[in-house]
Amino acid sequence: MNVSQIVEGVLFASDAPLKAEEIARADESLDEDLVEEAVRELRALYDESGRAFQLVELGEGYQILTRPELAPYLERFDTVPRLPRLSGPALETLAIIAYRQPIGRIEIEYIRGVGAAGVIRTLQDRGLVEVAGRSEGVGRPLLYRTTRRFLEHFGFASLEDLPRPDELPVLLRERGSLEEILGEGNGAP
Amino acid sequence: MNVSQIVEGVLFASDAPLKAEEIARADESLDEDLVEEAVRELRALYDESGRAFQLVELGEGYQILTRPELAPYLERFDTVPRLPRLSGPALETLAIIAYRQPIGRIEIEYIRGVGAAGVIRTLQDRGLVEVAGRSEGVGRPLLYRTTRRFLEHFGFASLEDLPRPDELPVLLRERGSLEEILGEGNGAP
Amino acid sequence: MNGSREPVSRAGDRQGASGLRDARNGANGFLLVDLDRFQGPLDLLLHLIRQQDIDIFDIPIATITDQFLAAVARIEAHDLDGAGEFLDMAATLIHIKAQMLLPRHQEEEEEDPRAELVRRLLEYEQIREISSRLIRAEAERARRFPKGYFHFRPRGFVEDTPLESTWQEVLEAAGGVDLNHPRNRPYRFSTGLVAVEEKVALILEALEGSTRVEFSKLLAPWKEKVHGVVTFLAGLELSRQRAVTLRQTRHFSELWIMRGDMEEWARMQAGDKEEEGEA
Repeated sequence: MNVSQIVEGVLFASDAPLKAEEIARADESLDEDLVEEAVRELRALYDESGRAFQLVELGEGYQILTRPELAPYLERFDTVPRLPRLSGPALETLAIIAYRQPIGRIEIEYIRGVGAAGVIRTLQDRGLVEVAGRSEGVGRPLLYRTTRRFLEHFGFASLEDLPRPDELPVLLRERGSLEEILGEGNGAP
Repeated sequence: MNVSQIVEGVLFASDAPLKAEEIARADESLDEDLVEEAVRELRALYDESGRAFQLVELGEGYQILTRPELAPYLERFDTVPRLPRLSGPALETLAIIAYRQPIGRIEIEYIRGVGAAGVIRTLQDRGLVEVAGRSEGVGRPLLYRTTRRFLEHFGFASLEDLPRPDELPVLLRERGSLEEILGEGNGAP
Repeated sequence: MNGSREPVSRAGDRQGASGLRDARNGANGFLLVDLDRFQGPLDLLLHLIRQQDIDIFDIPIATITDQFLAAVARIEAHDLDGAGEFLDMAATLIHIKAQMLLPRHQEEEEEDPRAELVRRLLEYEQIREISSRLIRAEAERARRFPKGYFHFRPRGFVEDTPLESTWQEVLEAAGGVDLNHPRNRPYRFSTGLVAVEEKVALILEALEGSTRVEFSKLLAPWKEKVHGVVTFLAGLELSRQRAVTLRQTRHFSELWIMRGDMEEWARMQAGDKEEEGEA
């Protein structure tokens, strides 16, 4: 078995994304660099040989997934019940947590203008959000962050993959300075 | 997507062996012969290109599996899924049934103070609890008891073996009828 | 917090989220808005501003405040429950309006009283934009399947999978069984009646693990017709609350109970102590 075969076998047998360091556990002869190299080879090979699956970077790791173009065929076999889609409030709350993590409930509620306790619990139940610790503030409120599962679910390789702030209007880039924002805003429109 | 890609995608996404006729359901353009042909192609391709997986024919159909030679590497991973654990409510209900069998749902709910329908079903699904018959009472409610599997799982030769330490609440430790104990307990019902 | 006013539409559905379709100019010149379409006060404010092409950096605070108050006044008629957040915003608007009337000292470079509100509105608008991007990302991701995703064969019985729980855990749980704990709901002792709440709980339990359940499966343990009737009533009740939808493809075919927007429903139920879940 060569490195590429071991990496392929491990990825093939896994039902969740694996980090290079995790794959490397398969054999003493492996290290992260060797794994990364094999991953690149396999990815190119699958693409060039027109395989039905691709090696995708996802959730801080790698996973073999079918090509999106196959969806219409595979959906005919849809025997797995899918979770209900996230509601608008849940998505908004998730978006806030994703960009502002770690963040407390009070801040989330201020940004959305409505209560968030129930929605946060839903996101926790779905494994998309987790407690990151406690703030130093009064009452030491809980802080939340997104999980690896969040990345997997939305198809992001890492938090860096989230839509970049420069594609978005100004605000999320900066936490604070209102003057700046208003300054930029006033100049713009 | 060509036939080979569709077949490969379906086999990849399946968790069980599939018959040619089942694979053919993926698209109107497919039939068993086309699928069989694609299966042969894919099998040869995987073998020749030294993939870490093979297309094997099992009793029930076709499946893509990792090569046996990879087993030593794959065994290093915790492939055994985390074993499920019973929840607190399920454990409590199981204890009540174990010590007070045969017992009806209403009595269990009375003791626990909350509904038990779902928890009892979970215990039934796990094969730890089964219906023992029906009570003579109004509505002839179902009575539950523990199963042989319950004894096996917890390592008891028979129900006589269940320990009844002093720490157990009277309700579970004593063998007297529920009504008697309840009568002593709080004189309520 | 009240969840009932949140629209069913997704955040990315601009039309639905902003409620544009339902805004018309009323006879009195005010905008008529269907408050149930708004997810909160910021959503409503943003709608008023965008609807009228107002420059968000120069909000005519008096006008907007009047419009907001007119819209909020309608809450009280049918839904006091969720009014708090809107009333908070109303108070904020009135406060800003008052501050705007005060003479400002240029040399001290005081912040515009509207500044914080503008920041919140812009930020909220961005969050909505990100939400719709998340929806697109989710949809794209859902088109890819991992190995073994589809269960083409029925799974083995649950009882075939080993269980980790130990007898020690059972004993510990048994130690916690205590008849004297306070009961916060009246209890019938073997009256033989079947309560709708029990069946509601049964349906919800069944929908915890899957998105749908057959009606007949819920009835399987019982022979009495009353269970069928009450389970059906429970299904209708949950359907009314939008926790589930009922589906039957043909007459006399299986009735399916499909999971609805449980999050929404759970939020509505928040505060109610629910029956304990299981493993």
